[in-house]
Amino acid sequence: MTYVLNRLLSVILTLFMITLVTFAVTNILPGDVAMMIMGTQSNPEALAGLRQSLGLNDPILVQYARWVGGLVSGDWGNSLIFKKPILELLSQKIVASAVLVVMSMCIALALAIPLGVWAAVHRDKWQDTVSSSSALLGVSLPDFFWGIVMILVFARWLGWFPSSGFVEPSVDFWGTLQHAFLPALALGLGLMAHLTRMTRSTMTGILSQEFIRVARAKGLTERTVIWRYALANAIGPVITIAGLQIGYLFGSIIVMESLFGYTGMGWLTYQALLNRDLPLIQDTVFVIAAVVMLTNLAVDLLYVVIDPRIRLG
Amino acid sequence: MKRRDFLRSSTAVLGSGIFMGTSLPMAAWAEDAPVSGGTLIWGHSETTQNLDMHQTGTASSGRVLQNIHSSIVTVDKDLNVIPGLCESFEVAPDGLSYTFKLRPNVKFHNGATMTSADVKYSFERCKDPATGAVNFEVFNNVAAIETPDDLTVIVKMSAINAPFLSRLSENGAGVIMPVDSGPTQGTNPMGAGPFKFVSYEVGTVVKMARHEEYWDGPAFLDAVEAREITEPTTRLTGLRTGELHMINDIPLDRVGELQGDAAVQVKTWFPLNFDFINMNHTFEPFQNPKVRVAFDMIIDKEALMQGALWGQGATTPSPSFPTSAAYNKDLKQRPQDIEGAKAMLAEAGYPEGSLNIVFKATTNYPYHIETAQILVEWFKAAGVNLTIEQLTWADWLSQCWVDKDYQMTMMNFFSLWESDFLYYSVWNSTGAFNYRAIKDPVIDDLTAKARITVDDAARADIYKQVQQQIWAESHDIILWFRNGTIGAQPAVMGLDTVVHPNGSNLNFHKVWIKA
Amino acid sequence: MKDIVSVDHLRVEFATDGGPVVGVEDVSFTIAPGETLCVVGESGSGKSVTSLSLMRLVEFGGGTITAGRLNFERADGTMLDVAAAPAQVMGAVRGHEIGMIFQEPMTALNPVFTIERQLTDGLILHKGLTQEAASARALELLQSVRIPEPERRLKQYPHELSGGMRQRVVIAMAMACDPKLLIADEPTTALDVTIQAEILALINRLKRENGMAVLFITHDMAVVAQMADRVVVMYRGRIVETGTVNQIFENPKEDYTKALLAAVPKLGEMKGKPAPEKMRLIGDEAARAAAAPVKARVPEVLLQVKNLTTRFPVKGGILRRTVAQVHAVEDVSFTLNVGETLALVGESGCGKSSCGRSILRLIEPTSGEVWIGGRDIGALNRADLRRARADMQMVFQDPFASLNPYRRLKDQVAEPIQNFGLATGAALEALVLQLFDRVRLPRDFMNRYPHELSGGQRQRVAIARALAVNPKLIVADEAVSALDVSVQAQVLNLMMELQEDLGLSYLFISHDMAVVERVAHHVGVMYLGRIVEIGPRSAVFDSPRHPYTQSLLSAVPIADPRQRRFAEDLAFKPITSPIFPLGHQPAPSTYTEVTPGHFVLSL
Amino acid sequence: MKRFKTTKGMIGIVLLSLIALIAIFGPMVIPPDAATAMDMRARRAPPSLTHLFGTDQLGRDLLFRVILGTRTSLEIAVSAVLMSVVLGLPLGLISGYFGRWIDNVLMRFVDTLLAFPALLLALTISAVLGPNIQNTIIAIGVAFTPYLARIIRGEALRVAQMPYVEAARSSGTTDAMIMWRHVLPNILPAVIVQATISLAFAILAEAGLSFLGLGTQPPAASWGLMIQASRDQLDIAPWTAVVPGLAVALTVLGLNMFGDVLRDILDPRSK
Repeated sequence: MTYVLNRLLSVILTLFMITLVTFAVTNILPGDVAMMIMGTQSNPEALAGLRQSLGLNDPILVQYARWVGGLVSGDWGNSLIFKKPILELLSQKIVASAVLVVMSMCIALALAIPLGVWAAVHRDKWQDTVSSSSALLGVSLPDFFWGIVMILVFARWLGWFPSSGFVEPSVDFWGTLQHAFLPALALGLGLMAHLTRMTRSTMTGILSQEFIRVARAKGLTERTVIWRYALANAIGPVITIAGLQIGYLFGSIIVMESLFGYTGMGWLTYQALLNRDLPLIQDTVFVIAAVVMLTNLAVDLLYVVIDPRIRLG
Repeated sequence: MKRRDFLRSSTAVLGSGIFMGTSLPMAAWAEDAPVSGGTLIWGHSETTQNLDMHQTGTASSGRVLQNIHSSIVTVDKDLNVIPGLCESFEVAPDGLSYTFKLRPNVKFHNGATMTSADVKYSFERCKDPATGAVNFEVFNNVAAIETPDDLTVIVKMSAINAPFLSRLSENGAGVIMPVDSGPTQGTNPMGAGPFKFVSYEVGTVVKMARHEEYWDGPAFLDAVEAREITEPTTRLTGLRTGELHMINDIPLDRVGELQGDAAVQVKTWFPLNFDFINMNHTFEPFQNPKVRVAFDMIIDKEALMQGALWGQGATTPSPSFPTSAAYNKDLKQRPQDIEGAKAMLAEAGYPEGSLNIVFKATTNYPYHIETAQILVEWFKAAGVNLTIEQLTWADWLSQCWVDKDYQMTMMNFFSLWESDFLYYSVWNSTGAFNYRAIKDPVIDDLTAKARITVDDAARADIYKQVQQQIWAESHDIILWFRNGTIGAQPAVMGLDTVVHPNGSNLNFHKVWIKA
Repeated sequence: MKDIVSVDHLRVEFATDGGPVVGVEDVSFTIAPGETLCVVGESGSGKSVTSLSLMRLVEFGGGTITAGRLNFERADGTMLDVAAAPAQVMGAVRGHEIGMIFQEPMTALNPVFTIERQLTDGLILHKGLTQEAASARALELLQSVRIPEPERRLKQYPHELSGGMRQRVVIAMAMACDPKLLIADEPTTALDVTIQAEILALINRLKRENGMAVLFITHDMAVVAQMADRVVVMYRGRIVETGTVNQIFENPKEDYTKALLAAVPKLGEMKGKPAPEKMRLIGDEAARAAAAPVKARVPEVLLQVKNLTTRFPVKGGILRRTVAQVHAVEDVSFTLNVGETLALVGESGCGKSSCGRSILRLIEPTSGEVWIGGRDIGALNRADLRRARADMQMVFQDPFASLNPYRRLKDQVAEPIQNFGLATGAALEALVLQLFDRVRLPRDFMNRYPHELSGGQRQRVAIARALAVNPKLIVADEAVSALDVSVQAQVLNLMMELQEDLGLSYLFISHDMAVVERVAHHVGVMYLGRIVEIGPRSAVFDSPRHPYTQSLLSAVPIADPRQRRFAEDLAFKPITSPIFPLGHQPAPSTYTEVTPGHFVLSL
Repeated sequence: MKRFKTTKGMIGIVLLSLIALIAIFGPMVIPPDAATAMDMRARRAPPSLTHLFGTDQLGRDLLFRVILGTRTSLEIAVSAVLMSVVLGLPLGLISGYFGRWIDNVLMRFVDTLLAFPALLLALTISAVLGPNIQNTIIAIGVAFTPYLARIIRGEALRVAQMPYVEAARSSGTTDAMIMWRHVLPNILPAVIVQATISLAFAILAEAGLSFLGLGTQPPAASWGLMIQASRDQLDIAPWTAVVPGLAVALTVLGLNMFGDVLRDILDPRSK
């Protein structure tokens, strides 16, 4: 319990630093949302009016204090481009991204674990090379490339999945999953490479341990030894590494969600950034950072559940 | 977020789009009688942002909201201002008051009947700076709004504002909202348009349903779903797989391919906007007209249009709307003459290899990047070293538009602007959109003179002279008019009614789906 | 009686980067039912390969049985050639008819499964038991290996058990299906001496009760003497000599066996000798001189430790505050004279290493004074401490880890000299050369990297590095524990020789009572951070007064088959935790002087 | 097994040398302007004898572009990774070696960077410093630093526990010298392996950044820019993606195979 509180404290500290950095960086960005709303129709007079009505003219420190105060008190402000309470936007979009992230993680693990185990069992043989090369191919081309390939293959040519869009899970959960599948698959391919590598090295380490020899000496079949005895030990570290990839995933969904019109946090962040919607940028960045760190925390806790050594320690 | 056009603005004279062509799988569709029913699924190229018609500046939101709102006046295909929610309008001889007679029994989506109070409310809301309306300055000279009875509105002006009516016909300023609906317009837009707002999932879809009591008769479609799909390939795929009935903004390079495809119909219209290359007049070399003219001579506009627009447009030496009286038909673009350009540059003191120019192009318009790349090759041949800097839209706006921190760039504007607005704000030295810092006394004089010239023909003549001067001095290099595009399933009917005369808005009132 | 195992001309090869390498060759032996056969040899002798071959587990390590037969009599009386048996048959034999225990109890159990699951899966697989029946049998097994609170243990995970208990569980696992043969591969090497005694006794009892044959693999001649009926001595993949335990120990025929036996210190053999003696080395030039005892010089105090206490904080809570303390070293006082060796002995966790490191301030002591040559080490500032380190050097246990794999040996030996600016350029080179000569390493080793050396050679480098700055004190922390016996003897002799020549003082930290008896002038026995008994070596070894010292000595296996000690079940008092709550003030150590210089902690 | 490993290493070395040769000499060998010359009659031409790898949307020869792009891509990737190593090494080394509060402070800082979206960073850099290759390198280099720092810290932490570090300390070696002589050489293999992997990611990161206008400015060529440009034409001109994609894939493969060999070369144990 103290361990959890400890971690939580460091998360809060980091989040505080994130607010500082985010605020500084977003305020360095030239251009503002008033300019984006007015576009090429803007003239100085009109811009000044709009800025005033959007509250962009307050001193920086006042804006920062108001923002952080709002974060704490639950008043997260309004998006300047969407004219909606940010909290409302975020609560919708985070569900979409959660579905996507979880799904892509599942896909990545479902591909990476067998591939990594296979490579570890046949270490330094051709199987190992095939496994690592195919994993490498996944990272040799950017996410969006795989995204478009998915759209062309599974939506256009095979017609198995919708090419784009998003359905509220509360309306049609099955539809949400269908819409999430292709972007999740594309993301999963990118993630897979790293996870395969880690599974392989973790499994290699485990397979050389004494208890594996003991298990074999007990007469257990190779299948039991590898898929039960060894994998049960590998799953903890692999999940921990997978958890650390959540940050990377939240970077990737920015591109992928925009590509698939799958409007989650990534899409929202991108819109906010492109439109210089500072309150929205700040809140999305903050939320993503918080989610990333809380997931890492959750993964650590999950590890405690999986691994009895830490459970009581 | 790409290809965002900003239509909001200002102006007056609206021209009708000239339909370039519709490629149709079947010739006989027009003979079918429209049937009612069905939901049209539209793959919208952009993200709808603010749903409040007054506060929204982007074409994307306007394109959708156009179906929810009706304007007090609008334009016909010949771009004449015609009554919309009013039966008639009248301008006092002194030009200081406008009288609108409203249509009786116009129903808002909430069931209420429109009265003069709603009009007064809408105008005042738009005028009030606290609203943050992007068109607030349309009402700058409005002194008072009187409502003698339920169906009469009199707008009193403190000074003459000739383009007032034309600018009211723009969707932002002239829309009528029910009294006190302002605070909820952002979340639940309400007006008197052919479709009612149903729901909006940010970034995903706007759903609209037929307004049965629409003053001009109910629409055929039960509902319209505007799905927001910003990625061109994805949008195109959606049309091809049949997930979408219709998409707007077909990537220009794909129009030819789709026109050859019997499974979809493609509609293109002309013109959507014009593009021009800008040279910053505060940048030393560009203060010399010879350099600007030489630069014009380096460019083969037709080849550039074929290269960057894949032929989806037409070159023009003038930015005036092609059918407008002000369009100077005598003007011809300079043909490409690289040797001549070299000579002229040398004469201007810039021999081969001495000019290094940075061309800032925004990734918001991918064809600008292609244009720039083609230019680099020609300029290289002419001994000018052009390097490209790609900017996001926000960076372009802040660097080029506001801070004028660039040497060369390019931009596009809607073609439909009223001449005064167009030439005064863009080329007059005090113009609001003179981001090139052009200071040409000839143009300043001409544009000022036009403002006080009452005779239309004489005014048109003055603007022709302005065009001549822009061309002669090569203040900017006017390139072309660009086409607008729509792709649809063969079953979607009434596509020729969908494009609003302003060339950007889409109106689904008369669209129907064949069973 | 028919042999249960007969190995005939076994040859095992390993595929390596450099082509096939022979692991063992021409190995033949037999095991009769109910007999314990010890295979003994130093590292690389092929003893483990032999045992793994019998289980056909050698394949998983990249080995292949390329020749020979491995006949095993199955439960139904048929003979099975393990070398040629198909995988399924081996699956039925392993864990069922042959049980095996391994060296590392800490890693031999799957950390994420309960003890119960690991005990029952073999039973379910081989005996077809239901989960309930298997669980019941598992409980019986735990009882038979004398694990306290067996019901509770079933539900526990390996990390909740001590090393000794884990090894009992491993044995229970191996015994689960009543195998006819138990293979024990260095089963006690990683254990403390008292636990080793318990485990050896347990194996003896189980063998007796079940009539099992045991194949016992070890490097430790003392354990062989205690356990074996017959002995196979292996060297470099081949059998050197085979015989009954008495033949081997009393009348070894082969030189290698003789040398091996000579290098093993026997507990008690120093009885009545006043000073340490060098190890006997057969056929070594240096060995002849070795017979002379290493005498201490005129007593002159070098190191004086007064009330040294070192506690490690146990952090916890939100603010990472210290919530408890490990009392690693608790009120320890002693003196060490110039040219003498003080050995600190004790089992793992007793604080002997922490004590050594605290003296050198590699860890900061909590309180107490350390005087070396009239200087209080504890009072020095960082810069002075760094300078003072020239007087006190350390030799570490693991010769593989204590040398940087990425640096040439000469650079590593030269580093301390450079640190203190003692020499540069040619002078430095010459100094390093001298040091290599001093520890009898060939000069051409200077440009080599650590991996090119054997363990013993590396430890010589480590000693050379420690000698580089002419220290007065060397703390040798288990400096020879990781070495094979013959190498260990050589290194010990080198250390004693250096002591003689240079007047070095050693603080010799070790768990090995037999080695300590050989090298130490004085001995301190540590238990739970305190010295429970300290005095001249002969006093402590010959008339131990403290109960802990007594039990420790009684647990040491003696390399003499006539002095067998582990027939009956043994149970020593488990060591309690040295963790105390914050603010706990233990009583000061008070001693009773039983004979002059021989102190015993007052109980 | 040895032979297998050696072959793999040889393939890696051959691949990388080939790519390096192309990067160094490619731009000199191909006709000047060949990579930017446009042929409007052959836009998106599939691979043929006239255009071996086909052409792009402006009718430019992809073979020449991919050759020209090799240098740019490698330049960006190598410089960015070097930068992240230069920044991450001291961070990770100090954090891992000293531990305690230094580690805590530095790692909170690294956590902050890790949780911070790279896109925002890239946008800021491009907006404030301008879009060009140097700033792309800065953006990628800074974005990669926290990952590298974390890995180096882990390694340093491991090495700092090794007896040879304690041995060095006990023989009076200063902390700075211990880090330099003992910790650094021992973590270097891990750093190099991580750096080779990062190189691949850096090449791709450039593709992502050119979407925002950062990165190589057209009409110059880089693999990332080429892949990015293929985005809207993947279904009708797949070769525009396959050609640069293959270039990246071969480089990544080569780096990976070479990485293993390099580790062996650096390790005195394998000599």
